[in-house]
Amino acid sequence: MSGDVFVLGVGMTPWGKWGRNFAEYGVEAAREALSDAGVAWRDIQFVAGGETVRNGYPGYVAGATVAQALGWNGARVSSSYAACASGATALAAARAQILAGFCDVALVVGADTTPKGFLAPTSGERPDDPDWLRFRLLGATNPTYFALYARRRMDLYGATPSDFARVKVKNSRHGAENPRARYRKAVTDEEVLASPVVADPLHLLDICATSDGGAAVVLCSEAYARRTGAQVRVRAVSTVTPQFPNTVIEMPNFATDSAAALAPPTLSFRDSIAAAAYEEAGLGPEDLSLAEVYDLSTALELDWYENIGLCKAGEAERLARDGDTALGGRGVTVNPSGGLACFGEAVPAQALAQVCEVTWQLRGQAGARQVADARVGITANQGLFGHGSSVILSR
Amino acid sequence: MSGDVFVLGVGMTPWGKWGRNFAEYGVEAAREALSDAGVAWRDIQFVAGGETVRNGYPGYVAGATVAQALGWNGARVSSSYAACASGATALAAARAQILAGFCDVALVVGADTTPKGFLAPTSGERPDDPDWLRFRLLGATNPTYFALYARRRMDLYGATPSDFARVKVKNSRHGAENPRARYRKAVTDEEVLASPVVADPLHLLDICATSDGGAAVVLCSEAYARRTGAQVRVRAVSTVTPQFPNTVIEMPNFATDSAAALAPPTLSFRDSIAAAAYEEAGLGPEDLSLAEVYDLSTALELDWYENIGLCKAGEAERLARDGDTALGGRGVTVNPSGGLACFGEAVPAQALAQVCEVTWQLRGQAGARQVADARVGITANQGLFGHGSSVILSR
Amino acid sequence: MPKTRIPAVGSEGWFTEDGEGPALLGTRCTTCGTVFFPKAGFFCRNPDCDGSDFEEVRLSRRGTVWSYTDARYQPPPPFVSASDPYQPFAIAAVQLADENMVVLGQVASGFGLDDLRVGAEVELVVEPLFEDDESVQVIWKWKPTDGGRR
Amino acid sequence: MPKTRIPAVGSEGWFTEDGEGPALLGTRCTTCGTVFFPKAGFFCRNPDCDGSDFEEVRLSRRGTVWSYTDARYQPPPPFVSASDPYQPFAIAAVQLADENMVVLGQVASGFGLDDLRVGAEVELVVEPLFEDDESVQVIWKWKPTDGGRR
Ligand SMILES: [Zn+2]
Ligand SMILES: [Zn+2]
Repeated sequence: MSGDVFVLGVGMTPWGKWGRNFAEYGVEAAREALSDAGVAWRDIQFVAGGETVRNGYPGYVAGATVAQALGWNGARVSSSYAACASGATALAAARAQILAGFCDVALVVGADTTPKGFLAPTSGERPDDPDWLRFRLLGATNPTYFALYARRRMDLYGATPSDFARVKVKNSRHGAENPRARYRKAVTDEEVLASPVVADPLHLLDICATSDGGAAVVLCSEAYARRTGAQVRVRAVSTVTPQFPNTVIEMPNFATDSAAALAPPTLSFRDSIAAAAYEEAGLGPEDLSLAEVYDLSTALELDWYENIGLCKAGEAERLARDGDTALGGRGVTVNPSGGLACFGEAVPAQALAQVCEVTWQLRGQAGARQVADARVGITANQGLFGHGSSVILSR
Repeated sequence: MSGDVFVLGVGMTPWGKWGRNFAEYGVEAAREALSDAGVAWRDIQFVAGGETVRNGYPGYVAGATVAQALGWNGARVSSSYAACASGATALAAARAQILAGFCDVALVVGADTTPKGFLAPTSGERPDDPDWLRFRLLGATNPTYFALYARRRMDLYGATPSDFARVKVKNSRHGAENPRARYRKAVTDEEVLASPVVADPLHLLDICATSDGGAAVVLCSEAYARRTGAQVRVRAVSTVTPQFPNTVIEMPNFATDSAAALAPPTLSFRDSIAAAAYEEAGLGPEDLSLAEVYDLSTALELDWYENIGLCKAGEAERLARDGDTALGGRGVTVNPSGGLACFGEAVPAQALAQVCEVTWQLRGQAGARQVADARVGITANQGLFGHGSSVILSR
Repeated sequence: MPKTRIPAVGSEGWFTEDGEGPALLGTRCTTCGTVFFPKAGFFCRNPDCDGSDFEEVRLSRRGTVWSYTDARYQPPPPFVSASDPYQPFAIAAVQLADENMVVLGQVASGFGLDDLRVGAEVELVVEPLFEDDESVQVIWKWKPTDGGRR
Repeated sequence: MPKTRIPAVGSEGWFTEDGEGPALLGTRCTTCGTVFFPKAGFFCRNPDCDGSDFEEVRLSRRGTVWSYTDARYQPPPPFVSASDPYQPFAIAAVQLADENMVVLGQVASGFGLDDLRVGAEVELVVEPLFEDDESVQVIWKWKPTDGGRR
């Protein structure tokens, strides 16, 4: 391995719901990242795209679609799909190309345009597809799974709906300072608790929306970074899969694996995602300044506090109550961007948007949402079908 | 860059039309490749899947789907889509992970199950999708494009339908000796010319079918290869995109780029695919023993002779007439496996199936279709939306 | 003419209502003993096992609630509502001790959130999921054994 | 009531039949002069150009055949056949000199393979693609200028 790779530039569209073609968001983010990096498009040697599955062929080949829209320059290209971790998988692909010596500078891009309402499987009768079956046989939407995790926190750890609401209040305050956020209004816990229950115990304001948006990252080799003065170092990109038996119920499954014959692994899948990143980086939770975690629901953000090692199991509510994870709090600031609570999901862009935020924070460019003296940041997310990712950046 | 990577094992299902779930073909091929490699599944550290877009979520996350079916082992995973080049893109991803030092041994797998008849876009009204539009506005199927290239050879170079048929006759003789081929009957040029015309000048037997199948490759680092005695070296994996303006009409486009403002590149896109591989390998056409090229049509195989440098433009018909590219001929044997003519397309598996065949040939394991003293082999293919690939292997 | 009672499309062979009562049907790898639901029948998904021979097994009819929730708004297609207007229903994730696994299911008709808590015992029943013109499509559901209302 | 004549769904704004006659409509980047068909209107796809301002242009009405073929069997949906039973039609790829690009199109009704050869001149016409209950959906086609039959 020839050292680390560096973040040379980042770019992100404002998140929203405009109904434009996904490629336009991708190009807009890419051009901002290229400009931020000071790199001409002609000089990009590898393009890694995170796919969106809702746009036919152009979405499946997002890397090529964006490369063509920027103007075919002969770069090598890849398009990756890994549900919510797609952006990180694309980042891992570009990092490996650079470290393998095939290129010095690569563009990673993800963009999506999403339909209104619940994410649902594509149409047609597809009883072979577990994602189709869970809707048909159980009526199990994404919030169903989030709510199961939330209820378990209540019955096991004494969490309350107010604890969940507190996370939304915190993130909405952060997002109010983020010009790229879609929702920029600070909300109160009364507002969260007064919003309709979608899947008990989660209210509408506990659950993230779906959005349009694009994010892009320009990565470069260490040698290239030295010439250009790039400071943000990629310390780890974890894209691990579960170990059998995976004993936590996960979208879109009907059941967990059985642990009747083989004992479960020491770490749960969600714990193992960050653990692999820490191991690769040679860092731990004690080194963090901030974390961008995948708050598909407020309660899930609390799970992540434990999964990335900010506290022991059952202690996340206390961290939130004490304001430790809020900007200016005593602990690691979580979701200074405002998180999914303020952005909404744009699946292939999301893991890259997290990397953009950490980069701005490490560079001290986050304005009113700046985490003081940010030195190390982690991202964490988890998608369908055994996809999770965690990226650690430092300056 | 830390040296080359090696092919440690290969596996392939028989091609056919059985309607099983694509993951089963992938697992079958993977298990054969692991067994051929002498590697336990537990020891695989990275899984790169080529996606199929016809199977909902499980197909989009083919890498994870196959990893789960083999039994979650915690490996890192990626799923790539690049149309017909998907398998090669997955190979490139795994190679980079190894060369970057993230793993020693990786599994690359592609599998598909395909509907009968013409490949067609997924259902629904999708006028934003160029692949939908070409069917709706032009009635332009895949054979339409193949036929345009074929007719051009006739009017420019004096090619005849018999020249095209000759390619089918050759490939059917090769495939008759391949136990994994779907069509194993040697056909005559009379039979080709008597089959119905699908898209003039191409007959049904000039055009490849769609098939079910899976192929897998186990890659390893040079150090690992030294310990295990693996002999087949990956010299190049080209996954270049076009350079603007791309002046050859390509699926699924309505028009080429305009060369009114910027002159076309020196090499056509299809020429540049193999050229990049030769450059990376430090080898040329004169070093080849065999080639596996993407014979979507018989006439297209003739184009490839020129694109990979076996002859000058307009000379491919002569090569075929002289039998140079047939087993036992004077030149580089092309498609000793029987090619798509005998297999049919199983999109995400195809580029890996080519690598499997070249590996068997270089190891001297190809039985009655063995190319004498095979030392260097190339694969070449091209898919929709600027995806092409070329892999060079040597022993 | 009475409507046919059939397993909901996609769940054929996933459960039974035979003489021994309702039960989920899984498979067990004869090599390592791992149980799969829905059925596995190709290769064993225990990464240490290369078994490919499976026997059908009835899963435990009783288990304890791992967690639970409800669906206050009608899920999008392919979900089909059993009633018009839509009526919310509860969903439980249930831990089966012998199989050491958790299985999701809707909660039996007439029971809701107030009848559930983490750790409570439930048993398997088979009930209608929805009706179409020809048939009543049935599915497994979880029913509190203590009659509900904690 | 006569049916409305409309551009085939998806091809709105791709061609015109105004006073100057039928023509394909593309865009030209005002920065570098590159022409795009179908229209580009976002960012210029010339990798050396960062233009994002475009003007609509009429493409050349005449060109020469780059290659041609036909469709002997009915293409799958979303293709809609103009006739029942299906009638094969020809397709041509046509080189436009000024724009230095090749544009595909069906060949005008009444003309077939025997009317085409590489290098032959064709001109643009607008003709029905198919009809539905309310409308005749029209599309551009290429018509041999020499009246066909080489
Ligand atoms: Zn087993
Ligand atoms: Zn321009």
